[in-house]
Amino acid sequence: MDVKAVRRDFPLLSGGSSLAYLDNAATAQKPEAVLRAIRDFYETSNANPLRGLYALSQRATDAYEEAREAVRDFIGAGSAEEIIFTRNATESLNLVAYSYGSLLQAGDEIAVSVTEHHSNLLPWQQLAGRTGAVLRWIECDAAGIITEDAFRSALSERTRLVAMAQVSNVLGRENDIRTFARIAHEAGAVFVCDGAQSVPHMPVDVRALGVDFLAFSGHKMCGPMGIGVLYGRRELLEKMPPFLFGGEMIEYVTREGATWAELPHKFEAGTVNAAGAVGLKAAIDYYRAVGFDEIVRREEALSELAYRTLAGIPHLRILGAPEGAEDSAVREGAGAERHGIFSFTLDGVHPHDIAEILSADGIAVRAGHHCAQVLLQHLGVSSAARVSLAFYNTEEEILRLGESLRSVRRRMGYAE
Amino acid sequence: MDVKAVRRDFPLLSGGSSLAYLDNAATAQKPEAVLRAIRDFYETSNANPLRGLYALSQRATDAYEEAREAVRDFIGAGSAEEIIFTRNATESLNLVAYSYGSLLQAGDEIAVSVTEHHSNLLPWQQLAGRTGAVLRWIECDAAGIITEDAFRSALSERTRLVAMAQVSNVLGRENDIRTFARIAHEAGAVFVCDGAQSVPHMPVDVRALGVDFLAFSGHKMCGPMGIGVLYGRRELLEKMPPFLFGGEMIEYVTREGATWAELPHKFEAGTVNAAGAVGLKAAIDYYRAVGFDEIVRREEALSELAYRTLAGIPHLRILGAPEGAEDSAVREGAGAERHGIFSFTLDGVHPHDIAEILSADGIAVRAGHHCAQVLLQHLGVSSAARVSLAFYNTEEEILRLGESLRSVRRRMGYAE
Amino acid sequence: MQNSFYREIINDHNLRPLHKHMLPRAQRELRGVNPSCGDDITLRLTVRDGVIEEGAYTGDGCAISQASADMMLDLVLGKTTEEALHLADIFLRMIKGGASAEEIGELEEAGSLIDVSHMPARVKCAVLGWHTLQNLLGEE
Amino acid sequence: MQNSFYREIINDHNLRPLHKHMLPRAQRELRGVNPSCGDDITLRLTVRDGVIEEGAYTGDGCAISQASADMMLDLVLGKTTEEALHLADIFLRMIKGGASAEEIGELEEAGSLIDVSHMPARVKCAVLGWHTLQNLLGEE
Ligand SMILES: Cc1ncc(COP(=O)(O)O)c(C=O)c1O
Ligand SMILES: Cc1ncc(COP(=O)(O)O)c(C=O)c1O
Repeated sequence: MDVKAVRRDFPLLSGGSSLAYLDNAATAQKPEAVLRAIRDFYETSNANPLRGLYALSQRATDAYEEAREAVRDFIGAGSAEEIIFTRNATESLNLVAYSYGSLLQAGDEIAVSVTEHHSNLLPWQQLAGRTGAVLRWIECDAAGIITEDAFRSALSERTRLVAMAQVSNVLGRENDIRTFARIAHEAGAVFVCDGAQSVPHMPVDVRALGVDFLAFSGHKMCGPMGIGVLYGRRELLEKMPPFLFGGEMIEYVTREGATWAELPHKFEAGTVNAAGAVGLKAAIDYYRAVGFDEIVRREEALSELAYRTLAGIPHLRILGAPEGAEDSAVREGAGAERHGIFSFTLDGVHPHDIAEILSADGIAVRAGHHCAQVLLQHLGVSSAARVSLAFYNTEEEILRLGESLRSVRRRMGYAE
Repeated sequence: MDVKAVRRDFPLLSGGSSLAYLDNAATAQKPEAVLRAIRDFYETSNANPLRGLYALSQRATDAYEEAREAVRDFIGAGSAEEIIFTRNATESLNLVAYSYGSLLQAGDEIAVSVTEHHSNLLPWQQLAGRTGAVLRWIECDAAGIITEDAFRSALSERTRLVAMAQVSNVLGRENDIRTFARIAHEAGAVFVCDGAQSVPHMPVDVRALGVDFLAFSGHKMCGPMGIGVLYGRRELLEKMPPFLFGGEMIEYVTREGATWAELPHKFEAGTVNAAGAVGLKAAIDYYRAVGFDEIVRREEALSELAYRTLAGIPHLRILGAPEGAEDSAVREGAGAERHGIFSFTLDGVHPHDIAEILSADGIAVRAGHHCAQVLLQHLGVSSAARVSLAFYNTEEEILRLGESLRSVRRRMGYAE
Repeated sequence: MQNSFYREIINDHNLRPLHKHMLPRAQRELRGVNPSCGDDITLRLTVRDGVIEEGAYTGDGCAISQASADMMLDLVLGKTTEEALHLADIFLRMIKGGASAEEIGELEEAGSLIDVSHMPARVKCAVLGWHTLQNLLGEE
Repeated sequence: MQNSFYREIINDHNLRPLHKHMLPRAQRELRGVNPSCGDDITLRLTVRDGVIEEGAYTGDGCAISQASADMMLDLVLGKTTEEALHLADIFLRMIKGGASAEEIGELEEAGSLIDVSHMPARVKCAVLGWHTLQNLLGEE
């Protein structure tokens, strides 16, 4: 991959700023092609889709439905009716919790892993509270790994739903979704996969994985803010009640009640974010143009370098890594396994201070609980700094990160 | 107002197309300033707002919170914490129905007007179904007017919530929200105002109106798709449980439960649509630059012309207008009262055929039930065509509409 | 396109339908509705020995939905239910853009609705009667 | 800015705090927390005849939160509760950009945290101790 050329596609990265943007798990930067697609939509096709009989509305509808088809294809869904556009992954997961969740009963069990982002944890905790279902925790080990044993021991014959991220936004570890989904199905449960951190970084095929639901956000994969996706298996979506109620999701309304539109419209109440969907399609097209294989290879290489760099810094502890890993001891592939996400602490320095000092050096990382307080409690830390990479990052940025991190303790007043 | 100059601000309108876009109640066109603001955000400030310690995230946060402040100012709210960004008006109304609605009990009453858009009707109908609350209908007369008597007779001492649009998306009539909100409060109910069709067309001041909640969409006021607003009175928002659960809306999370962030974040789960909010602010700024008074005056003048034009067309019946109104008999102001929204039928021609023929003439109008099936049932029609205006429309477009409409029956095979 | 489209056969079938009336002795009847636009058709048939002997419709809706139903009845009256289903299949494929010129020929006048394949918003209108026919005959 | 900022007083108060310890005979104690970043402070005071005679804190958090609490105790020990509340008021206004140079002078070393007024993400850290003080003294 010609990274220089790729970076020129991103106005924010190529604008002469020397910022090392290493907070990609929070949100990704947008290529020119995405910005142009949004503008093009508004300049040539802006109308309320789905209902207008005039040509402009038809163009808007076509653009919107082509975006749905592009998403379907991107994640290997069987039918475009299984693709629901939402605002973000959080809303996608809440949709399932409210709608599919309404089919649960007291005593049913919901299994959630302790590594989850709040967006794939709170909806289930709340659902349990509303329905009297029991929340069971799938534990991870000190490395953040969920073993098949741990998984099985959180399930019972009462398990109705399992929720798990494919890739953790704190540890970067990938769960064996295919196996877990199969076990969940054997137990009679549906499997909800949070793909917020996986879909942007690896080819995801919902049918190959065998998941029942998949949620992800456009903004984390170079698409615009305000657009997210929920994939759901048709049989499930069909038996689920709608979540939001309003325009475009009905068939008939009377004073007494209503009947619902067909999929996917049943779940898309109100005016849709067609420009957002079009922007997401442009992001998918961009991934294709660069080459998803290329993207994965490059992110693996950057990940390896980042792991080695971080592991070599004194007093730095990578969350979920063996105690005292040292530069030379880093096993090949140990970095790539983390999909570009590394959370860490530095002895004696609060993560906020780390982030502040790196920011002064023009390096953007995140610090805090990363919306995963239950995981951090489990790992025994209250907060951590996090570096997260994307294919447009450079080796030089990672080396700068390393240098800057090496200086932090000194700049905080420690004698190294 | 220099309409020619204004139209040059809108790429879609000035691109050499001769389309007469008369479906503004569905969605509005976007000025260059809005498109530029969205792009600027992504080019200079794109990061996940609210949590980053680095400068870019701070810029994103500032841009997002400035947009919130602009909205607060635009609708006269007391505090920016009372402004919640949603996806659209539909989601805003669903938020209230799920969250405030969870405080209702069986036997409580909800009063909803028969003129409502499905987005301000179905959430309440569903809420009643969930809680055992009783849905009471506020009736309108044949002209679509809701009298104070009709309003009072739908209320009782058990009324807990009243939901009503300020302007109907079918009839264009404005309800006397200030009076109705006062009466609702006297009855001990909260007042939910659907401002989707009013906020874009008249200065709305939530405190002057005395409403407890106000919902509207950015895309209907020249802002982008994918961003909406819910205003709520602080005391109410504070006692309401969150609606969506996930990142950014919590204080503490443990395995056992969670506590919530302060307003407005408690109601904004997941990554926010900062670019959308920034686009909405640009739309507000654009309204200011053109002058809201100017906009209102111009829309009134266009409305008068449109009413006169439509009323003069044989076989055409304007919904909610006195039978057989004729050109010369049109009372001054009768058009302006409709805020640019006119729904009508043409004897013997289905509205879809009207819209199709107008579309062939380059005129975009809507046909169907306009997401107001209960109102159409009440008025005894199954479908209608609708013209809806914005300040950037021209007199010439309205005259073209009139000419085209006059030809429709002939083109459908009638001997005039 | 739409202009001329409305000027011809459709307007004729819409304004002066041949088969829009009650059918007191109908054996079967079925209602078909397009909720989004309010097109509403009730189809009534008498089938004897596998042949559609009588048929008519009543209802309400746009010119395309009404004319399409009228043309459909013109075509299927006197045919076997099998032939009728075969023609319905061709019609539906034509509207989706997947029928051959030869097949479209079999549809006679109803073949003129091929223009609807370029008017996605009207597809539901055009196919309403035909779907209702399929459901009615499939009901046995 | 942040570079030099960390190099000076803050690091000193963070690494070698004067008042970070238990206070066995404390009359009052209150915990203050910034959930979003995990800053966590427990403030303990002994007040006699309206004067803050003893004070200390324990806790955990970023340099700014800890140094700010340490400087605060430096400043308010020996002062009346009224004076302490007055100083807290100035500090909070300073962080929001609304205190005069003269007022900031009253804050002595804690005045050096004025830089935080340009670091919105750190405001919560800087004010944690002071808010806790207000709540503790306001509790009477
Ligand atoms: C009166 C009224 N309320 C609510 C809505 C819903 O707005 P949105 O589709 O943007 O959620 C609309 C627009 O369709 C409307 O006209
Ligand atoms: C694993 C994971 N799940 C869910 C989310 C929520 O995504 P969003 O904020 O776009 O809804 C995130 C991102 O913050 C995430 O990292």
